[in-house]
Amino acid sequence: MTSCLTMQDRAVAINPTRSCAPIGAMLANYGIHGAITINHGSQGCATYPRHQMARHFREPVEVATTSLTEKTTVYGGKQNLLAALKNIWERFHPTMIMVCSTCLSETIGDDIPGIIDEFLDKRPEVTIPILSVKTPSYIGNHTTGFDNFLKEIALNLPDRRKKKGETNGKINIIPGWVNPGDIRELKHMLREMGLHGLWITDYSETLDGGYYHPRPHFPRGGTTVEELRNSSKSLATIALQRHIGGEAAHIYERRYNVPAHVLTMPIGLRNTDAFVNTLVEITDHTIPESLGVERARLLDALVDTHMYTTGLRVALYGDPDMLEGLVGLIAEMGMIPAHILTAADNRSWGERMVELTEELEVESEIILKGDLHELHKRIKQRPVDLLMGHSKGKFIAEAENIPLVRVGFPVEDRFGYHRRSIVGYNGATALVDEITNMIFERRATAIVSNTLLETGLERPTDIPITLRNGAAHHP
Amino acid sequence: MTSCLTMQDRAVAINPTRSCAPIGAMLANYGIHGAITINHGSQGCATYPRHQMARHFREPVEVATTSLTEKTTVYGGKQNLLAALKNIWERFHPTMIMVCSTCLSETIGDDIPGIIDEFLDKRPEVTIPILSVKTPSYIGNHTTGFDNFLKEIALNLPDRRKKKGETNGKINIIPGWVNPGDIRELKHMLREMGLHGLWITDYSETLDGGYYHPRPHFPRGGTTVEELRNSSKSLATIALQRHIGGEAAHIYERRYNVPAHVLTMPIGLRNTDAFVNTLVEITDHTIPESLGVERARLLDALVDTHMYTTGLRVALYGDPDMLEGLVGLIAEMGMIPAHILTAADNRSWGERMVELTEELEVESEIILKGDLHELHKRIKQRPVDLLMGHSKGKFIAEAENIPLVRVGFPVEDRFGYHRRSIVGYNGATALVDEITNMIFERRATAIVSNTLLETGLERPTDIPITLRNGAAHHP
Amino acid sequence: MQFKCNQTLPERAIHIALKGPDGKCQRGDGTGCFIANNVATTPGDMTERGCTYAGCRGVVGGPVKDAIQLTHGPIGCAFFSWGYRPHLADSDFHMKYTFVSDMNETNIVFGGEKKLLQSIIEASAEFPDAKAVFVYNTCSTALIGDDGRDVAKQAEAIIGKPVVFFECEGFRGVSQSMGHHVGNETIFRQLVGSIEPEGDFSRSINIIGDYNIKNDIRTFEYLFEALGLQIIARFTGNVSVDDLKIMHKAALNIVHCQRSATYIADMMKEKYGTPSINVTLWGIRNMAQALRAAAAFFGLETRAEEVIAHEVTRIQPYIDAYRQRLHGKRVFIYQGGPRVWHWIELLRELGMETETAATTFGHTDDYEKIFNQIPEGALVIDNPNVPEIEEILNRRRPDLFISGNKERYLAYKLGVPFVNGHTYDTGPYAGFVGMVNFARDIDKALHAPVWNILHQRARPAPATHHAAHGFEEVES
Amino acid sequence: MQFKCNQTLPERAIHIALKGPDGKCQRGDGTGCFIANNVATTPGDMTERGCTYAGCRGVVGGPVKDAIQLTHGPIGCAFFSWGYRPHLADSDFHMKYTFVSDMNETNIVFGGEKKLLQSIIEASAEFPDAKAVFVYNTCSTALIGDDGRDVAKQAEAIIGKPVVFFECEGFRGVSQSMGHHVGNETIFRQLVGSIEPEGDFSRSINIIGDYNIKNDIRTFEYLFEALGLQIIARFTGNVSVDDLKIMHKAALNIVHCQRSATYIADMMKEKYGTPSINVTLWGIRNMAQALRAAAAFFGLETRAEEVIAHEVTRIQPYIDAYRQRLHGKRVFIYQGGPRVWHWIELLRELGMETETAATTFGHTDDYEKIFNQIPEGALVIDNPNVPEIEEILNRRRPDLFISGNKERYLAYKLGVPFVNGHTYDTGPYAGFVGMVNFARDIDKALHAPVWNILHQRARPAPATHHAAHGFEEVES
Repeated sequence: MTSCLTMQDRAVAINPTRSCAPIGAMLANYGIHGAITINHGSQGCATYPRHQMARHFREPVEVATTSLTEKTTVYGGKQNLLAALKNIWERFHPTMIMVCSTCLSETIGDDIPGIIDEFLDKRPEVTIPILSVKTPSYIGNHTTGFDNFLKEIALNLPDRRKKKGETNGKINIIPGWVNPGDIRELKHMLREMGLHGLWITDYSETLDGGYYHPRPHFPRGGTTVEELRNSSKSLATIALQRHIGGEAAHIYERRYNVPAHVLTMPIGLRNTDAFVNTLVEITDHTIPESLGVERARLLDALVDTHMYTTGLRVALYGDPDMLEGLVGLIAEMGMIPAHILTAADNRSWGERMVELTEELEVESEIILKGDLHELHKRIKQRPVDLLMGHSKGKFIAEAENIPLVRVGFPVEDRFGYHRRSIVGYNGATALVDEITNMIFERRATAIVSNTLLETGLERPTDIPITLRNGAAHHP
Repeated sequence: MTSCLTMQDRAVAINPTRSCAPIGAMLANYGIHGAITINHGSQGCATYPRHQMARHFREPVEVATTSLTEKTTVYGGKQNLLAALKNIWERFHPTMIMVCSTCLSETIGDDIPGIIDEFLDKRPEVTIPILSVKTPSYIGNHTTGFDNFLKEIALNLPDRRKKKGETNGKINIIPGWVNPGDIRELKHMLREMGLHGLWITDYSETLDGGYYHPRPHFPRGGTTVEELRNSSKSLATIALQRHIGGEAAHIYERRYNVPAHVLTMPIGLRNTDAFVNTLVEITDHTIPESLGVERARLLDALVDTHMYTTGLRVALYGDPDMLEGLVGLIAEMGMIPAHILTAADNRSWGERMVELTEELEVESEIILKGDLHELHKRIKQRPVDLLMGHSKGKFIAEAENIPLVRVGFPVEDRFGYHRRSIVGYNGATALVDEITNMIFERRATAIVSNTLLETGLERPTDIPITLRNGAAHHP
Repeated sequence: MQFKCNQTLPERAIHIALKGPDGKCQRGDGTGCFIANNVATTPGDMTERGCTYAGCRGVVGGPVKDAIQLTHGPIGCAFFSWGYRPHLADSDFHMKYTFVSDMNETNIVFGGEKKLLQSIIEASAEFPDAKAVFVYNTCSTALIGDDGRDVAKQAEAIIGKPVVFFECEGFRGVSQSMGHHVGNETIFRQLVGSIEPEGDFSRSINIIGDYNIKNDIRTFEYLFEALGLQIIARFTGNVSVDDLKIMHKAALNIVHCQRSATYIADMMKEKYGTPSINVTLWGIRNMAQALRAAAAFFGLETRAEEVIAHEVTRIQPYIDAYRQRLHGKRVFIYQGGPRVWHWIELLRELGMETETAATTFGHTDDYEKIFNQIPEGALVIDNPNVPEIEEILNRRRPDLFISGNKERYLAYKLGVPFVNGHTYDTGPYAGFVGMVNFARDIDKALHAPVWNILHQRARPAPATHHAAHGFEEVES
Repeated sequence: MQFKCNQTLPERAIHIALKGPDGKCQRGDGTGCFIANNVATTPGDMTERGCTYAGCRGVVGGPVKDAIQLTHGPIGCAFFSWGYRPHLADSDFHMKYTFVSDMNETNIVFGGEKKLLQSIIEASAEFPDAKAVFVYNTCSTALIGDDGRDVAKQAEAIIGKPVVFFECEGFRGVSQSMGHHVGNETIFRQLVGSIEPEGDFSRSINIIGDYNIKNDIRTFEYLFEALGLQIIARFTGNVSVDDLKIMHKAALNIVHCQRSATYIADMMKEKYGTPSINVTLWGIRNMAQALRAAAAFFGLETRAEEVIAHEVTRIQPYIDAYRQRLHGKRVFIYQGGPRVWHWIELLRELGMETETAATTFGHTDDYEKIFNQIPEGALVIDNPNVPEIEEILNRRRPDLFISGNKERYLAYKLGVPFVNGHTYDTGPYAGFVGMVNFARDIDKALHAPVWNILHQRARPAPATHHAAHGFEEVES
């Protein structure tokens, strides 16, 4: 059982799985109550991500831009940024401002921290934090912006004055790039364990909000700046995505002596167990019966569905952390993550994935720096039964008539997926249910006696033999 | 805007929506921890419902039968029932036994209560309750068995010795014929309100259980007999289905002075508000912020989806209580419950539905004593955009290429639907999401910018004009 | 051989036996008699048996693809028997419809004959393309004395097509097996031979006793056709009423299920002189043997060897690959009757041994065939009930349990791999190619990673409310 | 006319105006000057504007169905502009692909020309059926001085098909409007007239400035065809590169969007002498007027009246029915530019009045057309930002807000019915039949029962964490 690591070799990207850094910083900033983003760049650098977020979350998404134009490419964007800071402060009185850069402002070389300092010097009444985050589109991808923002939070917001042994009794949780529904599921788990999380950050309500009249000045929910200041006094930090928040967790450890736990995204049984066990380890709290029941129900779902899922080949694409978590559940379902494609150019992750898939006894091809056109071509060569990833895979799904299980960001062609959870025992059970139903819908028009009805008689040559836990073998 | 009430006029039933009484009693009895059902009849009367429940819940379903044969049709089934009682008692030591009758035992005229008394007289060591429920298939349908069982519980189990003012501080909740996921959602609501429910009965875990090693002697969960004995001391009884548990609630009021509240099944905003407000009324507890957020999120989902759902015509079929609840949500979504079909021969319910739909400003045809063949014919005459009901509607869905939103019992051609909830604010939001996604999948292969992409150019004559809140009008 | 769960049910001992070192049956009561079978179930023992109606409507009558399936009785029997048994057919009508005279209390008091007659007429009018109406009687309509046979006759005259009345009320007999007999006999008497077609039927056969679960028939009918034989009727699976009417013309009957169908062959032999052969159409050796036997009858031996060689060559690599993965696994088969002994050899071809065997309604001849094939020390149990099955799964821990849908979730709760032998997981399982499906399903069941996960320490494990079953090893 | 939200942004006053009783513009700063427009956005004012790249790639270049749409820049611009604008076409390639030279940090430091060249060659090789490569420049590649124009020339020589380079870097101009111009001009200069086909084009037309949102073009092209006219090119919507190459042959240009397309008509007039007419293709009167104008040009007046009468007869009953339901409703339209004035008349045909009008990038001529049509007292606002829109929706409470996807959810949070005028809810909206769609969507938006539910007391209502926006009525 050997997996392999390949890298896409093409200059042009065709149908990328990834977008660019500013949207990550904007999304993360939405998890802070009353915080406003200023995007320092062209208007499109704010408008495009707003559009994209509105399509996924179906919520108003409000982000300011410094509206740079030709002139600023000659004279620099300082005046625009100063004006934007002034206008945002005076008009909204936010609790925090985050300024993220763009290709444009980075390339013209604006000193954003310096401009912010100048603004603050002139306006002593402005006591809110103003953070800057480097997010040019040409470095990394959308996850980079999220991660960079988390590092800035960890470096700048927590209170360094901490008495020896002083604690707020909370646990910093950095969920990473997830959905509001995921954060709610994690909150549920902590609540069941009698623990208090300090969420870095929490857009579970700001980006999945209700209808309130009158509309609140800032969206309900989000972690407050005060909480973030207090986060240096937490018992520990748990980062649930290595590449989004992992470094921030380590900053908490180094600077504030808050122990860091960087885990695999808790998708599936084993990964969720690791999260729960980490909570136990940190707090000595016992695992409540309620979580045990949820875990047992996930086991039951895995047992009940294994005859439908075992041996199915799946193509996964998206961000490394989600893929790493998903592979756990895929393997627990007996499926083969045949193609695992990410846009990231991250060889060490790729090598870890090779090891992980081999440990899980599945044979995978891990593709780095890949795009969806590449995935499509590979699927044509080595077909799969199922696709998992964000909405942009729909073109492959339609062309090849393969069901697409929508996970990740963006899901823009379905409704309410931001409310769903794929983490924790409940999230995994829901995903098992959904995947099984997709198989039911596509592979069998009629389901009889709970068993799958294949429409045609399969000829032996069509039948791959499932070896070990999955890899197909044609004799 | 006028609705109308019609009655199917045919001797033969073709593709019925309903099954027979014993399965209802068996299902309800599964909600009592450690209780065992003895079906007094042919072996098939136990085996068929076991099959059906296993297909829906994907759990082992264990029910005993008295295995009546030709001989017993001549000599009566007494010896078989006595033997069954003995064997069940000695082998399992259940906490309770429920004996339900069948066509066979009713027609031969076995005196089941008398036989039980005879058994108890001979076996003084048997101190558990042994209830009998009349469930011949030729009276009513599957809901009748459930309801009759609830009445027997209300009549026989609660402790009549109650001091004046004595209370257990709990609220009896009779959910009716729902799914385990529905009961869990109701429990969640009570928990958020700081209230304690006494569930009559609770199969949320017994029929959606986890994997435990070793396997418990009886499935985990269920209301205990002790709790049911104590149910006469509750603050109030809330029955959430009029026809399943409504009379039991009134028995609690009459015999034990526990006030009865018989509500519409809490599907959709208005119906859930009524449930929450009843809880407030009974207990003076305030509505917690968490439920307010869930409610606001449902409102948000209704607003966000109304452009996709307004004016769509839906055909609903199933049991009266679920239909009555569903119509609320359907109307809140701006859809037209064009055909509402039930197998029940219940004119007063039909007349209430006419009033209700007119109050909701939708034009419906309510069909009593109907079957799915009738529904199919009416849909051919007056087409709909969506079907809602249990799995047996799949044949219409396939023939007419109409999406089927699976609700009710049984859902045997999909996986994990018993885990879902359609009640409460969260249940309604999930249903709004699911219905919307079904529309997305069928009516538009590509979704662009969150708006529906019609595949063809509609000619004016194909476009009905939506009048008031829905009814179609072709000029 | 005692079961802990049977301490209060000593009468179960005679239904449980081991195969001794001498190949003989060692019965649970120590008497040395052969295993007891085909007797009424002990009331309340949690039997898995069904009723006669189920056997007749579900197994035998149901597969006839162009008959209206009308239950005379209350709603439940018709609802529960509707569309869940995957006896497939190439028909848009088949399995999608269930009809019922829908007896209510008034009908039970005043009689249901009128309503039955009207139901037949209405059903026939709604579906004029149907070729017959099959009417199944139920407990209550039998008890109140409705004369369904007479109503059927009246109806036949009115609608002008056969109305076949099955006296399959649920309380008859000791299990669903009685229903198979009622179904077979009734169809034979009322339909077979009712038309005398022209033509040369000298190379024609019927398949009797295969119910086309998940299209099983498609795995072997092309093989018989490859021999040059014509199949007239499949009794009953993917079969039309018209096929049944002329099946007496066949030159040979191929009998598959020898529990439900041998006497149909016997009756045809008696009435029409049709010879028959008993075959097993599951497994490589058995399927080959069946083709050889049919070929021998018609003098087509050479062609048979060609067909067999071609097919076996196709599938042998798969079988070999699966055998490597399945070798040495111990199986518990629990089926209705004959499938148990049909499959012992097939499983052995996959390297697996049947260590426990049970039937719902097997007769002495079935158990004899089972005893002949199982290894020493194997356990046999007649009409096992839920606690017995649970005890077997817990104590003997078979690597694989082959049973039906009701038992699936019990096996799962006990962590035992399971394949559905009644309706198959992803069938068909018959013939040569079906065996690859069967092997693949067994492989999926055995090697799904979930079993490893289950066996890991369940952490976090909630406190259980109540004590677990106290099954202990009891000296056997 | 002052906005509470603009207390700290006095410079916004000149972008806000009322239509006074004399029909004149009463500007927010009290000067009586005409409403300010087409100027740079105040930084940080929460503008809704996009960038030049978006206007060029998304609106004008994107609809060309057989061109490879290649962004020269980092990944984000290509990802975000991929497949969300429903400018449909009869093509399996169109909208499903986005291409990008995927600049990384090294490319930004050392230049991206090589990678761009390689990207064009690779893309063309992957999709040999594509008829051209459209290359869109972005901020960073412009700033580092990549000579994309030269690369395009080299690439053209290598791949043997047109490579069209658009200088549409996001920072150019004050809004996406600049992108429309760049797109139009570049296509015109590089493609139009590059082939001289044979044939009789005396009864041919082009549609210019309609981007085929949700197949709008399908609602009116059959009408022009019914006059006997042939459509050569749709500039740009469901159009192929080859159509564009020969569009200069048309006898007449029909110009729809008069913001983005008039000067294309002017350039064609100048270079090829092609006459043009400006039309509005939304609404009954406008659509009829457009057909009459085209017919007049070709001398087809009688046929035009027949076509119009036939179509209007079909849809009038629907329009009448909707007008009854929509009569008297007050609308806030906020669109990019011309749609605002295109639709005022259409809404009036449905009985509705536009009481607030705003554009993202309208110029003086657009605002003049708006002022001409709106009623006295109506509010006009240029380049409105989020707080301004929120204040309008809260204070003026229009019955309907017609805007784009970003604003949809703001309207919903404020309980205001909304129709998406940019990409339509369930379009097309143009032509006669499209107007029925439009009316139906407006009707759905206005009459959905959810609005009644919202206005019920929100019970249970959670305590809000923070105070609500303190908008008060400010004297206007």
